[in-house]
Amino acid sequence: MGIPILSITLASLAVGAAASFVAGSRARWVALATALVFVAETAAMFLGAWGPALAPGQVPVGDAETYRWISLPWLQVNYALGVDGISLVLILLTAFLGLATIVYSWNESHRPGPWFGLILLTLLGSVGVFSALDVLLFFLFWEAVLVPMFFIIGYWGGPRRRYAALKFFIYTHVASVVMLVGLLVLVFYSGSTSLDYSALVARAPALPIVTQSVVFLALLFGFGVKFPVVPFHTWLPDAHVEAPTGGSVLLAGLLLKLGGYGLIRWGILLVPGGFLHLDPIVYVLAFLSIAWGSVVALAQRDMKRLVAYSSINHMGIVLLAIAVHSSLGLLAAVLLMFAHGVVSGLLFMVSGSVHHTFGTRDLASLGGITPGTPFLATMIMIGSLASLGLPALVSFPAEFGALLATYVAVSYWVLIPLLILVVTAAFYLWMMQRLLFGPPRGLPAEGAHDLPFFERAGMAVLVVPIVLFGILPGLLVTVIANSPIRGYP
Amino acid sequence: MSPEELAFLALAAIAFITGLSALLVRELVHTILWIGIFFVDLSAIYFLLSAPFLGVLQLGVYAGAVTILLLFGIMVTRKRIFSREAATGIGAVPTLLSVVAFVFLLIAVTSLSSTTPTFTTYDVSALSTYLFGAGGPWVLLLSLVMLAALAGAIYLVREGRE
Amino acid sequence: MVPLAPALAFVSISFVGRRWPKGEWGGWIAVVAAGFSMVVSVLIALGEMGAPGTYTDVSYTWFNLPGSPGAFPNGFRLVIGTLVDPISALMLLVVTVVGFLVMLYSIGYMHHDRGLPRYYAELSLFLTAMIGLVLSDNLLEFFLFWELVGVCSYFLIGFYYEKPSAASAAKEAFIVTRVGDVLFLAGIFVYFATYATSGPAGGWAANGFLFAYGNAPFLAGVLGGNSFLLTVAGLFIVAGAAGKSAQFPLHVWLPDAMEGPTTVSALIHAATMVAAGVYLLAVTSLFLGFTSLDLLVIVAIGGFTTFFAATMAVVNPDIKRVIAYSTISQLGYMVLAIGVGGAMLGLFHLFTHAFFKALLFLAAGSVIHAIGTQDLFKMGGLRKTMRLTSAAFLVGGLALAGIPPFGGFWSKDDILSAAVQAAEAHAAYWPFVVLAFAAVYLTAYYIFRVWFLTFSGDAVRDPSLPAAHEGGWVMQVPLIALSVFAVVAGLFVFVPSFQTLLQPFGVAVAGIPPTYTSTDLALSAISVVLAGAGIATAYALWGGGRVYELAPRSAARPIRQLLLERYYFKAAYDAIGRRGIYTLARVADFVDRYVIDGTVHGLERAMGAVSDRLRRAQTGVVSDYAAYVVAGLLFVFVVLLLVGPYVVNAWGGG
Amino acid sequence: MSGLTIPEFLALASALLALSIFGVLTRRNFILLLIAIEIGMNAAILNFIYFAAFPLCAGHSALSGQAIAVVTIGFAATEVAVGLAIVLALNRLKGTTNVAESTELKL
Repeated sequence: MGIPILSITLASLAVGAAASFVAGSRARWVALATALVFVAETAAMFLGAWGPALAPGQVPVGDAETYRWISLPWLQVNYALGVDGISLVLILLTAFLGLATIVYSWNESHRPGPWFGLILLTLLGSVGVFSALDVLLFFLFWEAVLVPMFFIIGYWGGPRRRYAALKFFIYTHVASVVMLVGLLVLVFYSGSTSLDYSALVARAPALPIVTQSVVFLALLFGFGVKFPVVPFHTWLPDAHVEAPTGGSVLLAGLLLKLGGYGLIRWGILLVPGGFLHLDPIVYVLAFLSIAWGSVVALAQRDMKRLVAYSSINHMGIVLLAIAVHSSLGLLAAVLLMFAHGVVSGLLFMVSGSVHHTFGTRDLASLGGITPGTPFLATMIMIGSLASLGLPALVSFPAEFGALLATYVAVSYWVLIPLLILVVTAAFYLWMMQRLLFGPPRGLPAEGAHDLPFFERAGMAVLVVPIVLFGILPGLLVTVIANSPIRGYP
Repeated sequence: MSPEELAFLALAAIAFITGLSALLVRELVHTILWIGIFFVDLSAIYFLLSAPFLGVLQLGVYAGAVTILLLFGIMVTRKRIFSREAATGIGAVPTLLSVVAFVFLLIAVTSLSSTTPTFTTYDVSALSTYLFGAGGPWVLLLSLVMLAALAGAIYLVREGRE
Repeated sequence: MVPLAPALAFVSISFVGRRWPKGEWGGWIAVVAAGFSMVVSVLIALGEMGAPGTYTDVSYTWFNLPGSPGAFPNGFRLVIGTLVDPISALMLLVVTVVGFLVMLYSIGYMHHDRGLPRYYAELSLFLTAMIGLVLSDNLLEFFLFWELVGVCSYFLIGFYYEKPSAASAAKEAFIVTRVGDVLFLAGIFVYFATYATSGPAGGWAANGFLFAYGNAPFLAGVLGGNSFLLTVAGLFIVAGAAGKSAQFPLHVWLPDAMEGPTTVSALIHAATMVAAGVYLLAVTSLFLGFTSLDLLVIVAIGGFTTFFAATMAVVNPDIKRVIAYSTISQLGYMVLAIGVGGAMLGLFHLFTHAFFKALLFLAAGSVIHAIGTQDLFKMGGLRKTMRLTSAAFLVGGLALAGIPPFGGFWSKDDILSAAVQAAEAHAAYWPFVVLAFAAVYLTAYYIFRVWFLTFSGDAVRDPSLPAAHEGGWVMQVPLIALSVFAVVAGLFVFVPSFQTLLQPFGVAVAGIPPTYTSTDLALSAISVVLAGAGIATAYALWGGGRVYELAPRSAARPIRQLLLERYYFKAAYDAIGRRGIYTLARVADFVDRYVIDGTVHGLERAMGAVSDRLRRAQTGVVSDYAAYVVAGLLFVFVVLLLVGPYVVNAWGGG
Repeated sequence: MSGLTIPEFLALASALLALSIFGVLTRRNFILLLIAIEIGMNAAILNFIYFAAFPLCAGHSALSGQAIAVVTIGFAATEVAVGLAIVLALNRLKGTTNVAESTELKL
């Protein structure tokens, strides 16, 4: 690739974000234009993605760009970017979510300039995380996602936003510090003076198991909080409940994926020995997250809390698929991250719309909304059904692959997540029954209007991948397979 | 035991006793007296180590300037020059700390190679050549620090007058 | 091409249906699409009849992971395709014919309801998915459509969503079948994983995992003929089928599913979707193979359910629920058939049952449409005002009861004789075979109880009901057509070209066509006598508009209560669901909010307290700080001095 | 100067440093603190000069030891000057030179 498409993408997002901050009420147009440019750039990346397959130790080179950044005798920091299939699919997710969020919050009237600017900054950070190939650069982008999200929750959020934003920030920040320590330990033990990914991936897997295990523990904690893995998950429901809708969409859709991506790219690919050594821990955490998220979701009355706990459940399945440590498992993990990104994005959008339309998200006090707001009801159905893993929607091939890989690896233990799927179905059906069916309850007397155009359009942007990749998952699978996961058993 | 050794032991004993006395006497002016002797004593040790330039420097800077400065400080900050300080307890913890430090340093020192190295002497001119040649940055740094210290000291002293 | 027509109907109705002035337009589109599918299906079936044992498979890659060393040496490949073979052609006939007739009937039956575009869209989607399921060429695709029909069933049960009972019945149906579904998924995992890790390299890489006749011997060979793994996989499949086909102990949802429109009950909960479980078992037994333990479990479930469901049908006062229990019971026969090794006999019963059970439901629907109640004790004397419906119901009832020459006789009789033969080889089967025979008596009794209560007598018992009348021609035509099928479907088995549809391997299957040895004739006689006795009992108790009341102190009252409460299964499941799991969820939520978060907040407070203590150390006196510095430095030095050498050694020397 | 070995010589420096620590920690008069610090400085200078005279490894440019000693003496003098300036300022502000009475560092 002669054209540094990744740098161009990052630059265009940065310019868009900066322009949004100063554009005031016209920021929405700036943001929309930036998002469209971003989508176009993502499409361009996909066109360049059909390169040769990669071996496990190899660096992703889809669009590799490397420049020396800080050169000292004892330290080499590069500005290195590159994508492979895993990153590409997640960048595609970023594009979908970014466009959807911007369209959905088109009528944001409360300081639109910073709002759209911060959203674009979040996208910028995410793309950076998905493409950075240098420890320092990765960490910078990683932190660059936290800060705008902190402000989004803390400024536009609900009544307890300060508490939620602070909790979110402290949890994730502590985690990222631990993660950084882990990565730096890895760098220095590997005897390399370069922070570059290619240098690391060439040396780190050969380190002694003890070193790898210690590093892996640090990374597991660092990325696990982001997942989030039970018992480090309590920041998530609070953050979601207080976050504005657009914030929730990005939080669930993107930020959780950073953890999964990090664990794959910077975790198991760098310290496979340590990972295998500690695999039982990962399994236990995954099973715990799956069961806990689902069971606790059953007891929730707030729609957003319910969806948040279901996110914990789904990311638990992602962790399980990673723990399986097979090519199918990793493939399914990435696919499931994509699926969960768009599905939970949609679900948080409908939660937000329920809140706007009826003034409450309390499932116990709402009911029978279908006749008044059929579009919203349809979206709730699509989101719920996709989330509970209905075939022909995007989660199904991913969950199928993940659980099949689990079965191959640990045989009958797969019954735990499988039976939990019933519980997942139960709470979504309970939600639908409460909200959509039955006689109208708790509705405004004058009757609610169905959704405004831009909210519909935002949801439609997410329904497209949910249905398209549900029917044709092969499109994504081919791309994901073009990555180091090919080398796994 | 060679005369140098004897001389050193004597000087070392004097150095320790004078230092201790300087810290323990309750009359501040006596402290200055003891510390003056201490500096001169160390200067003698430097001569013994064939570092005559440093010995002179020690005499000039420490035994001369610093002692006078300290005396001056006492005079300025006291209404009566000869007055006894309030008795301060010696304190178990500081004593313990200093004893531990001493023991630790002794251990560290004895762990160094005890083979007698060759005794080397230098010309004063060699030292000055070094100082204004390869050691130039040190001198430069020293002058900069002194300049900053000068400015700082003037500022500190001036400020209160306004 | 078959599923495409209803799929197009679904898409067009769901996107533009609401704009049309009348709901029926969508209905007609759906009917035309279903009719088109039916014509194509008939052509396919005729094609299969022409060339026995034809096996046509067209598949496309859906999901492909290139090969890599290790667990999946040949890569991982999932395909989507269509498999046309005799049994899928047979199922296709059932699905599209009943589908078309029910769609047509709906135009009249659903005339007064709101939300018709939604109804026809969902029904078309269901038909699409059901056809897809029948034509699936591998287990994954099968599961995919399996779930889709489940969701359609969910929506259609909850069609009257304002009714809380409908909404909760829909939820119950979905969750109970979901329990079966996940176990089914586990079964798929076992087969897939076995095949993917050690399948024939060329076959797997090129075709993925297909329903192929070679798979059963292959799996048995790899896993060992009676291996634990094969048994477990089979049991998982059985669980899935039990969920879908409402077999014990996952039977509770089907009677409640009667909250949906009667047309839906006829199509989904009698003729097609619930039969999908049986179809799954048949396909599995043919292509993947069951072990002997699996077969025993299948026989047990089938035989027991047959009787168990029939007992509950005996007392129920709701016309649709009685038929629903009868569906469960008849599905039990099919399952029993598969268990005793007569998969094709089961499918044949599925074929005949689809017609007469759809007929019963549509006739019942006609009654409900006319007088607006489902309570048997309010009806009566409808024979006079609804002659066609009454005759149709009678035909259906006779077919269900197994009176020759109606459809049900031939297929049920085959199953029973096969079961007796099998029981002679496996003594453990006997109790369940006996139960199945007992159920013949009960079946005849309960269905004629319904007929007498509804149609015989002089007048309607509840005078407040509106005057009864027949539905329009769109409702009558399906009734007539299905009555004809109910009569003749069983006789098809004597048609040689139809027999080829029941011979999937192109060779003769035991019992097709039925052979009538003396034993068989004796068994037939027994079952006919039992059925006749059932009808006679029903007439004695309920005939001529009588209403039989149990004596107030009769010992049968508690039994009646037990049956009405459905053996308390629903109550028990509710208790597990609501009290058990929901309580667990509340506890977990509490732990989440107060214990985990409490720990975090506690840590925070503890840190605060510690730092408050530490703050006191800040005396502000320079000497004290100096003391800390010195102490700290010394500590570091001492530690280095003591530990340093070991560390240096451990790091490989410095 | 042949009889003197490293331990004996450095023992003096160690003792002086210990003395200095002791002084810094116990004395409350600012001027005495300064004096204690100077004792410690002298211990360090002594070491420099000693290692200049007896370099541990041959070929090492031992002159730097003496050079550093020179510089250190300069620093020490500077330090005393600034320290005394602080003493004067403190005295003017608080009327005392007792460090225990100036606790501005306390939160």
